[in-house]
Amino acid sequence: MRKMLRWVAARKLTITFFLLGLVILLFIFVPLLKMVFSSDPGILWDTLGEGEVRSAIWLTLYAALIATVVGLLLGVPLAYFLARHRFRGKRFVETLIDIPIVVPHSAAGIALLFVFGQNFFVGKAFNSVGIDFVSAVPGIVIAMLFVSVPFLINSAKNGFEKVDVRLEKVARTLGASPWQAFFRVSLPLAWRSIFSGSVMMWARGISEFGAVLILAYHPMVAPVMVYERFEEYGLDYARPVAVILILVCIVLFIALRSLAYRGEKA
Amino acid sequence: MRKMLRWVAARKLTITFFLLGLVILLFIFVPLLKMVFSSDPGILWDTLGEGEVRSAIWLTLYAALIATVVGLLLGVPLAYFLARHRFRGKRFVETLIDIPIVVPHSAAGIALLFVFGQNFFVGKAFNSVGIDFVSAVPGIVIAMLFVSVPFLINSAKNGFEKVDVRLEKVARTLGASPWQAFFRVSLPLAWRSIFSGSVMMWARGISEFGAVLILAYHPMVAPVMVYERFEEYGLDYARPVAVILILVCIVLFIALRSLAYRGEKA
Amino acid sequence: MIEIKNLTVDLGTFSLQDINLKIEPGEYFIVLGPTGSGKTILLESIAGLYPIKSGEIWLNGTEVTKVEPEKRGIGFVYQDYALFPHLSVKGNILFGLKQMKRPKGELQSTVDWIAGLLGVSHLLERKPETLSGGERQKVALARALSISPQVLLLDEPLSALDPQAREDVQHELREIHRRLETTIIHVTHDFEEAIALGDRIAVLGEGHILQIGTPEQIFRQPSSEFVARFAMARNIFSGEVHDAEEGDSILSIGDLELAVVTELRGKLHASLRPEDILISKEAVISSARNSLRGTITRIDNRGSTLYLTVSTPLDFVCLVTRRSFEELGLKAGEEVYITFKASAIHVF
Amino acid sequence: MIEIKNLTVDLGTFSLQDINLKIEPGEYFIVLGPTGSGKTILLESIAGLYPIKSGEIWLNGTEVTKVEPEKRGIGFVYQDYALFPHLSVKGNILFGLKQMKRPKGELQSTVDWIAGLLGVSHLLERKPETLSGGERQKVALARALSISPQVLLLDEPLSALDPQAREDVQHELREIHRRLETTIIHVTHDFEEAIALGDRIAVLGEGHILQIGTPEQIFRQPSSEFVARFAMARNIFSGEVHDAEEGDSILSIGDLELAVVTELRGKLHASLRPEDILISKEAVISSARNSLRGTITRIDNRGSTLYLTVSTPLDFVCLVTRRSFEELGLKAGEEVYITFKASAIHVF
Repeated sequence: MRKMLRWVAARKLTITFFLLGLVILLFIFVPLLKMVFSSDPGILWDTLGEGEVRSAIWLTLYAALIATVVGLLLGVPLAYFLARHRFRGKRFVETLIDIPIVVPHSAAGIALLFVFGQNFFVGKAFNSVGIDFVSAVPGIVIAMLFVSVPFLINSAKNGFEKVDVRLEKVARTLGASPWQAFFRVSLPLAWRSIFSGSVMMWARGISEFGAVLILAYHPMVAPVMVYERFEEYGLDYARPVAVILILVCIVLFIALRSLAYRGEKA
Repeated sequence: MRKMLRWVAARKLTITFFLLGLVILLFIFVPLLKMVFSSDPGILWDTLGEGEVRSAIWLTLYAALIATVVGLLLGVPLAYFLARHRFRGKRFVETLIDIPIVVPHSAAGIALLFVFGQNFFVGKAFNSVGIDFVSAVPGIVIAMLFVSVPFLINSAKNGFEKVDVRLEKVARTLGASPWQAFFRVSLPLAWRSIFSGSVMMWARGISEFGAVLILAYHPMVAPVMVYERFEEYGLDYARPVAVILILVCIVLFIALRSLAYRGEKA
Repeated sequence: MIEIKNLTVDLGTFSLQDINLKIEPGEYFIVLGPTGSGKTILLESIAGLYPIKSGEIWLNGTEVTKVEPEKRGIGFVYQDYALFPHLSVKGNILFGLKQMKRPKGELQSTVDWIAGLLGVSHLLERKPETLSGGERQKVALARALSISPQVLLLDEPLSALDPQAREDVQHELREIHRRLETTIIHVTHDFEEAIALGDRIAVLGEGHILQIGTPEQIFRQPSSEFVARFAMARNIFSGEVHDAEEGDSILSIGDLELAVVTELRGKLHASLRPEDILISKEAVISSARNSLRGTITRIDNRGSTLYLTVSTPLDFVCLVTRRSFEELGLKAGEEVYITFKASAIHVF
Repeated sequence: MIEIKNLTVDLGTFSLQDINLKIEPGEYFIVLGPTGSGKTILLESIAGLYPIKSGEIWLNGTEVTKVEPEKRGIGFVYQDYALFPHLSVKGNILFGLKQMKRPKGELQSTVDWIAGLLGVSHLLERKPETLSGGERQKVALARALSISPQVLLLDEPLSALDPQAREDVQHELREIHRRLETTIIHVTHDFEEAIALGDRIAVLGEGHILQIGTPEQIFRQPSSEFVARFAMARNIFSGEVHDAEEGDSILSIGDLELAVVTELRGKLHASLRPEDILISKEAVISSARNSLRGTITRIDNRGSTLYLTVSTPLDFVCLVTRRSFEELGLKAGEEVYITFKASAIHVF
């Protein structure tokens, strides 16, 4: 007993901080767990049987994946550029990249509608080649891309910053062009960060609700469906779809995240 | 001319990456800028004159600030705990902390409604001391807290990880208790990261739409007002509020972010 | 006085085992060991900053094994200084003093005294990032000394410095030790540093204390091949010791027979320091000495001194000063005689 | 052959200015300078990895100033090795060879040959993180040599190693240079390293080349106080040189008069190396020598050698081996005589 008191006395800070931290962890998980575990499996199963639900989930995953691929093609080069160059206003550019995270999603949706709708030349240009954004899959993709690409850019940038620039320099002296140095040295070494940023981007794309709601209510993605059912029929009817969606998100996220961390030292 | 060609030839990778990166930067900014600059200042001024709009914006800022203060009190201890301890399953806890970012916000709102509504003991307990969450300010605060606290925890954790643990050890040998070492060494040194995480959390709180929409349509926060006006009266009527909201967000975010970076080397 | 009894520390991949040390008050004690031998962890264990698995630590007759680090009164200086980057030099030195809640006037006079002692008075308002390596190390020393520690623990205090700052700080350490008579435990991987500063040296290898003794003993009489190598003996042989006429001993290494002074017999090791070998152009004959003829096969120039390898055919490494080297006009390939006393060979 | 003409590099806080070097084919060239003197940047400029402000770099008669690094054929070894952590040792060595698109059989034989040359054949399948410092440095050398570079640039190749690995890699460098006859430019802040390896040495200080010469010249005839300090001359004086009888020269330092050999006159500097001073218990008189009586005031023990400070009252630092020290039975406070040749004093 005295020994235990002493153990506690020597760790007052750690124990206090642990308990405070536990409050926030519980705040995050209790709602999610409570919702998942208090659901009737039969109802969940029936809900999954609805073609409408399945196609909404499928559409969500698919659109977010396209957004992530676009993010990889355009965001990774930007991340590398920012990791390797210093210039006046770099901090400003970095702040700008975070802005989609902090702009209210409903307002972001309106801004995107404005540019990609048919009143502005961008929307018109795409329309002339047969791509429509309003109430169409491309609209969902750009809404997801807008809100989720900062996660990939930031993660990839961190990854590239951790690659010692002298490794690239050595590669150059060994006969590699800048491209070869990038593909044979920098990219493999930053790969883990890029992958984990992509997972975050994909998951964040799946989670988007506000911007998609405004840009493309239909075809209906799963987060919008949750809201629609809540609005039209109330909490009990919305819950099964919400549970399924949360489960899909969490399972995918945890699985891919552990893949990204695999073999890495904690 | 030959000199310029040579300059370009030696920088093919940099130029290509810069141009690809520019596409994504333009994709982020053109919608925001276009929306802000094509707005009639007179209409914006009139909109700001509406008491409803002003009080919605004020409520948004205020609720997000309360969420951030709660996040500081509970999230910073957790961040310090995670930065200083290694344990089995730490990666898992870190992944769990990111989950609010990737859970669809509408579904998150339903989960919170479920726990903080009056059917579950948590909601009931708070109700008995006079705190209601549904359609009330506390509901807005917890919705914001849920979706935005990961940003503060992650940023503070990075900040604490960068503080050499040996500085705390030296402080101990100089007579400081663990608490004194924390408040006199670790906290001042991680302060910049904590502050910039708080800015991110506050801004992210302001931006939340989906979860707030479900938990508390009223009292109305600004992102919900944007959506309401869009739904009820269409794009043109929603735009001035969206523009004001975007401006408030961006100005606050850039100002506070530069405060956080002030004096730091890029 | 500090006493360490049967200390065992777990280091993950290996462990420090059964460390027993008894350090006298006012002693300058060196722990010498290669990189990664757990020297820093040993110091952190003494200071209470690293959890020990078993064993006891006694400070001036009191067991402190479970006492918290802030109550031990032990000064600690890390290799790369670990100055508080958010505080000025003065703030760093004041950190421990403020903790003691002394009156304000006393604080100022203590800071002035300590800063004067270490010659950092002109730096008090500067931030650590603006200081040179040598200056940082002096500030770190001043900070550790500010609390008048019973023991001062130094973790490789010179190894992050460049050669000139190293000599400077080394001189400072000797001065502090002389003036304050603080007990010092200093860990290092540099044998020259150990011998220049230590009253006694403990050699740490593979998780154990291999030998404890005065610099002279470690230098002259290493107890194992590991210690001999670490002390840069350079000439380390394996051979057999047997009786010679007149009660003397002979060490046989292959065909070579050397006169040695030892009571030991059988298959043993022997070390011979390079500076104990005299090089000459003509033979030197004496009953107490070993003299061999050989060829210079390698010259390793160190500036003021040179290491010559002489093949007899067994290779001997010899140290000569540049002056002797030039006066003798030595060249690679030349035939020379090497001579050393029987007593210069240490058999173990 | 490599030639650097009027090279100027901007380093932000300061700049390297008007660097002119001409390095002969097969030469082992050392650039010696303190930490932060821009040595790494100089090497990176030569390799084309750092933008130069003005000046030209010529390699075997061709100007390469604007040529991209991958087309220069220059091997580069960084201080902390910079091995590719995602590739095995073999992958690291193959990196440059694959770039050259050689036939596969040739690749294998080249790797085997290089790995054998550096003694890393047994490590080929290991990842860099599992290697010791010395092994990493050898792999980095093997990788740089794999492309048969015209010039090998070494950035402080020994400074991150502990003493034993340092001797080992130093030996390896000497062997490589002897066997492959590669031109090597090696930068370091360690004077002993410079003198042990260099055919010629350039001393870099405050952004300029201060002196270029053989180790002997830098060592014996420093051209400035900076170089003398860097070469650890230890005895550096300021005085006035004037005529003595019989055409000799006298250096006056305060009351002290020393015989020197120089054509120079006036207020000048002089350096005297500690190993050029002979310590004895009795006076040694000779016309060609300076002999002074003094007291040993400080003993700095370096293990095999000792530095003694003798106050005459001007302080002289002298080097003795431990053997001489013990044979003479020297102690602090003792009166001794110090003797040195007039020609041992270098006036500048």
